[in-house]
Amino acid sequence: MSETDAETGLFSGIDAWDGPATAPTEDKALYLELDGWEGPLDLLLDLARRQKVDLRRISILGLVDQYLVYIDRAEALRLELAADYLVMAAWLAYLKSALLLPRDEQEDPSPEELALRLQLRLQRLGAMREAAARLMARDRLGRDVFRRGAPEGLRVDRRNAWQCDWFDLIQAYGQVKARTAPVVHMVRDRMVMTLDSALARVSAMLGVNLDWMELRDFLPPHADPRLRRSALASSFVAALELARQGKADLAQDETFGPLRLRRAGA
Amino acid sequence: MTEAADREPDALVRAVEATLFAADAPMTVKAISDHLGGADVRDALATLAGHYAGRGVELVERGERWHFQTAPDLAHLLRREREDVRRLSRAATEVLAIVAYHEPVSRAEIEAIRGVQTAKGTLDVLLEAGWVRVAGRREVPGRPVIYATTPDFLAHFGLASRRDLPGIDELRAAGLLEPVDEAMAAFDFDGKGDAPDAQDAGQAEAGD
Amino acid sequence: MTEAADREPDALVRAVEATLFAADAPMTVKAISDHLGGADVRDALATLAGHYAGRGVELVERGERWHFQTAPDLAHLLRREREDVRRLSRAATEVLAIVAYHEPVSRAEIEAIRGVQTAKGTLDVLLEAGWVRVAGRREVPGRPVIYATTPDFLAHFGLASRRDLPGIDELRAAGLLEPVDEAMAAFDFDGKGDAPDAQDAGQAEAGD
Repeated sequence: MSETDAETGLFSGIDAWDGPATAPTEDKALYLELDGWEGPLDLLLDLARRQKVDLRRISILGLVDQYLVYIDRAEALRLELAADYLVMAAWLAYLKSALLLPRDEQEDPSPEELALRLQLRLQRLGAMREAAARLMARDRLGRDVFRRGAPEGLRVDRRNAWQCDWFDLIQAYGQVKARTAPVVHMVRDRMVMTLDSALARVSAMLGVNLDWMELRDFLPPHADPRLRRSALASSFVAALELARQGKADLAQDETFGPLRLRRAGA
Repeated sequence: MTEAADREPDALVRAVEATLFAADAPMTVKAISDHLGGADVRDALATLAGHYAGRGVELVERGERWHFQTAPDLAHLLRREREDVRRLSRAATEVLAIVAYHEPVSRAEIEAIRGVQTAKGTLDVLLEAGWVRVAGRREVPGRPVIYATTPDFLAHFGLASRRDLPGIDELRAAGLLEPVDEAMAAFDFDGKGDAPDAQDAGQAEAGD
Repeated sequence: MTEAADREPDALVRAVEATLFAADAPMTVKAISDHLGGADVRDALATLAGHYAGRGVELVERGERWHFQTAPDLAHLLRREREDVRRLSRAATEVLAIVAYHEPVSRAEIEAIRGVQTAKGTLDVLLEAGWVRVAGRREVPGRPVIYATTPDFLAHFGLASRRDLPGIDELRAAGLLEPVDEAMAAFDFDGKGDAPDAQDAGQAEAGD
C-alpha cells in the first residue's frame, strides 16, 4: 500500500479521499440511494475504492460482481434504475462472461482489453475526483484569503488630445467651397450691370454727348454677351428713369426700332 | 520599533494587519480587538503604523478608526489622466476651417456655409480641443451664440495670426478649389469679398 | 534586498505598492507599468513581494496578475460568517477540475471522463463564476466549443499558474491526463476495441 502510494501519489490515495462518496457501510451492503452517484462509472469507482487497492490493481471481475449485485438489489427493492445503469450492467455481464470464456472463442476486442479500458477510465475519473477535492481544499480567495476590503480603485480619466494638421484644415475649407460650388456658380449669372451703375454710366455719357445716341452705344464694349444683355436691360431702365427725372429725352421711330436718347433740353 | 519586530511581525501584528486590510470600512480599536478575540491591539497598531510610515501605503487613524490608505503624496496615482490621441473628424475639420475663415460665426452660418447641418457634438469637440471659443452672441433676433478661434488654435497650426491662413487665390493655386475656380474668379473680380458668401449662406439656410 | 531598501522603499516601489493596494482587481505587469507611465516594474514587484513575505498581507502573482491578499494562515481569523465563495455542486467541481487539468477540453471530452452527461447548467455556473471561459473551437468535425480556465480561476484557488495545480506533474507522468485511447495504444493490443468508451461518448453526445 505504502509502496503504491509513493508510486502513484495523488490518484491512489484512497484514505485521503473524502469526496462526496456514499455513506460507508459496515457489512459492505451498499447504500441504495441512486442520487448518491453520478452515473454507473461513478458507482463503479465507488465500488472500486471499496476494494481498498490501487486502482491499477483492481479486480475487474470482482468489481463486475459487486456492480451486478448492486443492480440486483436495487431491482429487488424495485428502485427505479436509470437506463444507463442497466446498460452498464448488461455490458459488464457481457464482459464477465467474455473474461471467463476460453480464449480461442474470443472476439476482437479481447475482454482483457475491454477490462483494461474500463480500468483506465476509472483511474482517470478517480484522478479528477481527487484533483477536484484538492482544488476545493486550497486557500480560496474570499473564503480563506482576502483581497483588500475597501480598495480606493484606480481611475483613469481619459482626455482626448485632438489632432488635426494644417493641410487637413486648409483642404477642408477648400472642399467646403468646392462642395457649395453649384451655389457659387450662380455668381456668374449675376455678372450684371446693376441699375445704379447703369444710371451712373448713362448719365455720365449723356453729360459728354449732346446728340442723340442709340441705347446700344451706351453698353460697355467687348463685354461678355451675358453682361451685355444685363447692361442693355439696366441701361434701358436707366434711360426710362432719367427720362422720368427729366434728365433725358427718349425717341423711338418704330416699334422695336432702335431706342435713342439724348440729354434733356439739348 | 526594532529591526527584528519589523522583519518578523508577531502573530498579533500580522492578525491586525490582515484584519484591517480585509475590512471594508475603517475599524475602531474595539472592533479590531473584538474581531481578534479581545486582544489588546494598541501596541500592534502602533507597530504597524510605524512599519508602514514612508511606504506607498499608510496605516492611519481618522476619527478613532483605523484604516489603510494610499500615501497622500501618491494620491495622484489613483486618478490618472490619459490622453487619447484622436484625429479630428472630417466634419469637425470643416467646421474649424469655417470658423477660422469667417469668425465670428454662428452655428446657423456655419451650417449655411457647409450646406449641411452641424451636429452639436462637432462644435463641442472643437471647444474641448480648445481651438474654438464662444465669442459672445450676435445682436440679431434669437441672439445666436457666435464662435471664434483661440490662441491655441493659432499655436497648434503654427499661425502667427488668422491672416496667415491662405487666401482664396492661394487655395486655388494649390488646386484645392478645383471645380469652381472660374466662378470664384468672377466674384473676386467684383471685389466684393465675402458678400457672395453671405448671400450663399442665406440661400443655404433657406434650403435647410 | 538590503535592510535599507526595505526601510526606505524607492519611489517606484512605493508607487507600485500604492497602485496595487488601490486597485480593485489584480493587475498584469503591463497594466501596472502602463498606469505608472511605462516604468519597468518587475524589480519593484520582486522587492515588494520580498518585503511582504511573512507579513499579514502578501503580494502574490496569479495567472500573471498581481494582487495583495491576506496571508493564508490567518484564514481562521478572517473567515466570514457569510461566505462569499460560491458553493459548487459535486458535478461542477469535477467539471472544473477536468477543465483545469485537461484544458482546453470540449464538452464531449469532459463527458467521456465523467461517464455521464454534463447538465447544461453545470458549465454555465463555471462560466458565470468567471473561472472557465470558452477558448475557441476544436478544428475537428463538428467544431466543438472548447473550454479553458481563466486568470480569475487561478486567483481564486491561489495558483500562480496551471503548473501549480495540485499533483498535475504526477498525473501527467502517470499518463492520467491523456485520453484512454492514447493510453490503450501504448498497450500491446491490436489497436481496436473502442467499444465501451466510444459508445459512452456517443451516447452522451447524442443526448445533448
